[in-house]
Amino acid sequence: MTTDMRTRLAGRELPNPVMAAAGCAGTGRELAQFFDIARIGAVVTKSVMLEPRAGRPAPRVAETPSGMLSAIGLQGPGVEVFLQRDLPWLLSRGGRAVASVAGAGAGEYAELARRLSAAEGVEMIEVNLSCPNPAGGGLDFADDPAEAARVVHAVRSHTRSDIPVFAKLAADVPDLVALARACVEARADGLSLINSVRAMAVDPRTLRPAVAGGVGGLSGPAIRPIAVASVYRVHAALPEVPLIGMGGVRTGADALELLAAGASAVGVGTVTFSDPSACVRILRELEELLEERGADRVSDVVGAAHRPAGAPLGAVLGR
Amino acid sequence: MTTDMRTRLAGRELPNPVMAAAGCAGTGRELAQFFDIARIGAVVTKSVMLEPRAGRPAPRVAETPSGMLSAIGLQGPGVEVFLQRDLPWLLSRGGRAVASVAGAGAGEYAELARRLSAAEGVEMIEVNLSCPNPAGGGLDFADDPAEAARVVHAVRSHTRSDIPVFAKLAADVPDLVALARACVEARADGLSLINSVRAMAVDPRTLRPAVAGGVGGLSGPAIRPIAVASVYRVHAALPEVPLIGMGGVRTGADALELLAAGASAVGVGTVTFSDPSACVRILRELEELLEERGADRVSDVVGAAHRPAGAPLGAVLGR
Amino acid sequence: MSDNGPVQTRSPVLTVRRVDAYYAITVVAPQIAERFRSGQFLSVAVGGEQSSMLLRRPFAIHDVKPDYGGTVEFLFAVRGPGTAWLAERRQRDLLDVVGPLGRPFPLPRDPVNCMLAGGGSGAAPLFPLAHALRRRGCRVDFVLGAASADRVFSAISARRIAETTTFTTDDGSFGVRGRVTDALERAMDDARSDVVYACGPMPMLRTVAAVAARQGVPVQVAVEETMACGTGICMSCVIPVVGEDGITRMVRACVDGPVFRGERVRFDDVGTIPFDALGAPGWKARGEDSADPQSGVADREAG
Amino acid sequence: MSDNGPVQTRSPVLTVRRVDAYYAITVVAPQIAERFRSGQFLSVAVGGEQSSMLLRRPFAIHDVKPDYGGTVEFLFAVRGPGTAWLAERRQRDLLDVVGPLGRPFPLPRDPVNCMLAGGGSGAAPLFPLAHALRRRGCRVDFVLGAASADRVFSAISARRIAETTTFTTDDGSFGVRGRVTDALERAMDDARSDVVYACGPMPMLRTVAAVAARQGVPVQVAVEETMACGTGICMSCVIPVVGEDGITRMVRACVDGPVFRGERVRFDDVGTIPFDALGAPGWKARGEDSADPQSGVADREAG
Ligand SMILES: Cc1cc2nc3c(=O)[nH]c(=O)nc-3n(C[C@H](O)[C@H](O)[C@H](O)COP(=O)(O)OP(=O)(O)OC[C@H]3O[C@@H](n4cnc5c(N)ncnc54)[C@H](O)[C@@H]3O)c2cc1C
Ligand SMILES: Cc1cc2nc3c(=O)[nH]c(=O)nc-3n(C[C@H](O)[C@H](O)[C@H](O)COP(=O)(O)OP(=O)(O)OC[C@H]3O[C@@H](n4cnc5c(N)ncnc54)[C@H](O)[C@@H]3O)c2cc1C
Ligand SMILES: Cc1cc2nc3c(=O)[nH]c(=O)nc-3n(C[C@H](O)[C@H](O)[C@H](O)COP(=O)(O)O)c2cc1C
Ligand SMILES: Cc1cc2nc3c(=O)[nH]c(=O)nc-3n(C[C@H](O)[C@H](O)[C@H](O)COP(=O)(O)O)c2cc1C
Ligand code: FES
Ligand code: FES
Repeated sequence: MTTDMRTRLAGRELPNPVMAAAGCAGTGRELAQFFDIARIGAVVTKSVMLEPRAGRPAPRVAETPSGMLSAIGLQGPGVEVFLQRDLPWLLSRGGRAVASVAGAGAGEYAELARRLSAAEGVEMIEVNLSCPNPAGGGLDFADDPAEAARVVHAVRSHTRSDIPVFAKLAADVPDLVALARACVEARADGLSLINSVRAMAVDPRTLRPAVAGGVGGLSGPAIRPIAVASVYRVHAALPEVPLIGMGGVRTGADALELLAAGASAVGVGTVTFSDPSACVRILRELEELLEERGADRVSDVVGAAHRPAGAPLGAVLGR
Repeated sequence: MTTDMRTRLAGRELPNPVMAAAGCAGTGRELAQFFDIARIGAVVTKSVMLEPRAGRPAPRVAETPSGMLSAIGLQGPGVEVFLQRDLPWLLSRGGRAVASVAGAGAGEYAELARRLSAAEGVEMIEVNLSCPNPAGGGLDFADDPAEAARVVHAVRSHTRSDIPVFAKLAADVPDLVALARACVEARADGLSLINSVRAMAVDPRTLRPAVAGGVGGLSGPAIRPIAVASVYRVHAALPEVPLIGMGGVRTGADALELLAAGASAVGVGTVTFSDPSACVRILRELEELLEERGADRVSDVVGAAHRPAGAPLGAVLGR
Repeated sequence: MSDNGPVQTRSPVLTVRRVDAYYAITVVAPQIAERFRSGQFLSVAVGGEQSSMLLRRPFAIHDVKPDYGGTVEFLFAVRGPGTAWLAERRQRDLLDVVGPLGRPFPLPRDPVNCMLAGGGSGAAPLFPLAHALRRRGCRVDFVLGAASADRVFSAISARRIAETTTFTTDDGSFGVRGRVTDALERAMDDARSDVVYACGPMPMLRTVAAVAARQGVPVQVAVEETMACGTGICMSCVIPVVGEDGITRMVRACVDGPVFRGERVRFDDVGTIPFDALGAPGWKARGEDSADPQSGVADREAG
Repeated sequence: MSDNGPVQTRSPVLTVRRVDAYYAITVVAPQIAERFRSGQFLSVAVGGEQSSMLLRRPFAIHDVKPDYGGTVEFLFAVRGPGTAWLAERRQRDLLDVVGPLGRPFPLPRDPVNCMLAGGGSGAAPLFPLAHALRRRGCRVDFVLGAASADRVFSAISARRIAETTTFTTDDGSFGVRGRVTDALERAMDDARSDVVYACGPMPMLRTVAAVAARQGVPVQVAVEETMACGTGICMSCVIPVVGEDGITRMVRACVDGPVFRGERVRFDDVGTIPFDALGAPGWKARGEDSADPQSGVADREAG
């Protein structure tokens, strides 16, 4: 039996639920050396800012057990180059682009959303409310539901109405569910969970912080259980809100875990650094797992971990 | 050159900075089959409660990448059995006991502290404000600085004055530094950082939560970068407050990382499950690293990661 | 540290064999071999020093030999990444092994008739037990079951040791079609069994315990619970067991077991905290002695 | 997907050799061998599928041979757990390899005199380069340095390929006591070098670039920066490089390098974001074209 792999996110249909996560897919060109980017659900761009940005000094990364610490500082060419060079290239290859945006305040976010949604071919906007390592500090909107709501509201108001706006949140915020609710009340069409987790490593040789920024973001399989819990909690509180789950997805089984916790699509981030074709491998593995379980469509398993043990799920999945 | 391994925690001197963390050393008897428990700095007990407690249903644990998810629910025999059976045994073997306490409210904590500090041989009290999986819910004091302060204050007031009281905090709280400050203002003599991190796993076979409790605590090397960041942040804010750092320590180099971040002692938890003699191995490795670096004493490296790059630290460590 | 407690060793692999659907690994581990008594298990670190797999994998000890100062064998099915890694070991690789762990099977003082019932790879601990029983002059009979013929465990050695051997397979590809427990009652009658020893999945143990109770025969079961430490420190492996004092406690399968008297295990409540268990929500202490969760589970005489 | 871009392969190990303080691993990887040009590197996944080590380890490609359809060799020193794991590989093990990565050394059109300067294991990419230069009729001279004799890289093959070879060791245990850069100027004079190629630690590259500048000779350096992906997607490996347009950009060592024109690398500012770099805090855009961080770094003609 083949499973229908299409998934819907706030009215947008994607051919499958596996996405390349923000900041982990380059411009798309680099990954296209390893697989056809049209095959995956979508490519989320590195968070686009208004101006070019040099990011943080090196060293920017350190390896940690089953994870990676990074402090890139949102280096990027700015929205102009993105629109002129990167977006057209992605579209020319049949890629579906989700534009991630980051700004210094609600005004910048809104301006980015306006320009990006005016461009042909952007499928969705993802509002990065949670990057823990901007070079200049100050992106900690996500600590405050009111501030996050203000940004989301501004973005939604300036985004073409047929383009869904997803707010991307970190897990290590004072109250994730309250924050999620605030974003939804500010008319976010969905939520992306989670960004990397504030963390740090000390180089045991120099006894100095291992990345130049001191604190960085922890990502990779190490944080998967935190991502699963975050998706589970938010889905329990806001079952109608579509979620993109991410954090440490390495295999199809990991993707399935996030779907069962309540995500309708899954982002693959850090693992792409170690396995450049991870996205398509994970898609294939997920498809196999769903077929083994006799799922007719992806949505059969979305939120499965919330259903009471036994009955309905077991029935659907033929176990 | 040999390094003086003694460390001081709020006036208490321990022969070395390596402790067995709460809940990860059993009664001490089990570990004593693998090494002489008098050799390590201290044994922190499983959090003691007033009454016996059966904990959570099984399955209680699941493996995650470089980590473990657990939801034990503070199963234990209660303070009476602890005082009659476990504490005397520990002391008879020359072990140094740090009594961890957990209660349903400030009153219970205070009562436990009173009884435990009245007993001969308890070196310190550790107030577990942060266990994420009590069977009956409700131990989330740590989310609220005022509540945490109330507990710490009650414990301090009922604890023999020569016995230091450490408050143990989780990293995933709304505001760790504010919480730490509140505990210190309530007269905690020091802080233990960190407890396990709220997390979850879904069994990809059953699509149900992998531990019976649903949400559990993530521990092990996966969370070490979160522990390092927590210790670093709290030490930066409260440099005079002694810290016991823990979270994912697997090697002497990991212990050194936490010391450099600002801890004066280091707890070893989950890794003891996979390597029963981890505590003494880590102690030996740490000693070798300190000697290689020419450190005269442990305190030479405590907080080293906070010093400006180069000069004073380089001098101390002869690099 | 102690002379009969477990030890941690770096043990060279002597052989890795394929046996039907299983792998058998023999390691050189004199201290474990010397301390071993049947029913005990060992635990192996998997994936090497930089492994993301933090927890040891527990396996019943299947055989112990005096070669090379003392070797220990365990058998396993590849089930997930840990056992997949183990299956790739080769001679001379070093394994980090802790053992022997857990309480052994109690042996009867008299030469009684012993029925040994095992399901799948769970049958492993029954083989050293059978030898120990035979050395005591006991009669040994086997009922071994599995999903299919290639999963029936050590059929040949069972036949060699036992008076009678009954095989069951779910698909009928070997022996009787059905489950161990379907054939057990009949086999016990035929063998006039005085005591039953059983290892296998929890549902099988439950039925074996019920059959033995019906026949009024004592039964020892060796349980398999998810274990994080195997040494008694983490409290992850608990099951509800009734003590001699009649009080149910959540006891650790790794050190208080894995062998329990069948009638003491509250099989129907495994995976729950029974409301009347010591320390369950709402439970009230009845005195200091009974509040000791270890007391009352130490009895383990058989037969 | 593309014909000269990198590929990901599961490559069987052909040989693992000890060479003084180094290990040399040869894998069968026809597609990498076929695409390879000197200066490029590969990256290897370490620790197996369940490894806690998430990141690939980058290594310069040291040699490529046509055997078995195409083999690739890299050399490494054991430095941490990743290289320790690699050193334990044996024949027929499979390695997950991605390559060839990065931009190669530009080769001179004319048969000029080329000075190749390498420090420690950093010298690896100079050997295939030397062969390529010789095939073009260039004169090749080597200056190779290391901490001690056993860390001097492939001394014998250097002697075989080069017109002259100068060795330096920090401890004087082989060749001249001192650093590569101490011997370089003299060697360049003697060899009448027209161009310099250098690989090694950043401080060495800085000095080599300064020496070459002093002598008015072009220099190509291959840098080593910490790399998380090696494929250009993570932005972890950036260094400040001046483009043709005079604008400094934080460019990726893995795909925009590892080979750069020495005078373009702002060695003194490595590990910082220079205030005048494109997009640095306070920086102001001067037009759309210069805002493209890729533009202006594509020039890599040598000699
Ligand atoms: C006391 C005891 C004795 C055992 N003896 C044997 C034996 O002789 N032969 C044999 O083939 N198997 C035996 N098992 C089961 C064996 O431990 C598991 O098959 C093995 O741990 C699976 O590891 P994995 O990484 O391949 O599988 P995964 O399913 O990926 O393991 C993930 C986690 O779950 C745990 N786990 C998975 N299955 C089991 C299980 N059945 N019981 C307990 N924990 C489990 C693992 O230890 C690990 O922590 C025994 C288990 C116990 C508790
Ligand atoms: C383009 C390039 C080519 C290289 N070529 C060679 C070579 O031919 N031979 C050789 O011996 N070494 C080479 N190195 C260095 C080699 O990659 C490291 O020695 C190796 O990654 C160390 O891994 P480890 O796990 O043993 O050490 P650890 O220090 O434990 O590694 C921890 C992390 O730091 C990174 N890291 C450590 N050292 C370096 C380094 N010097 N450069 C970049 N990242 C590092 C690792 O990749 C890993 O992510 C090269 C590096 C780069 C960037
Ligand atoms: C190097 C790096 C760069 C990232 N850049 C961005 C970014 O620009 N915008 C964003 O929203 N998230 C960014 N992220 C976060 C990821 O999209 C993802 O949310 C997080 O890493 C968890 O997923 P993972 O564990 O699969 O990587 C970045 C992560 C990494 C490791
Ligand atoms: C099984 C288990 C039981 C624990 N029990 C306690 C406890 O009783 N009291 C407490 O304060 N912390 C408890 N902890 C938390 C540890 O002491 C430690 O803070 C945490 O696990 C992080 O350290 P680690 O990564 O080294 O395990 C427990 C942890 C585990 C894994
Ligand atoms: S497995 Fe840890 S107590 Fe039994
Ligand atoms: S290493 Fe990832 S961009 Fe260079």
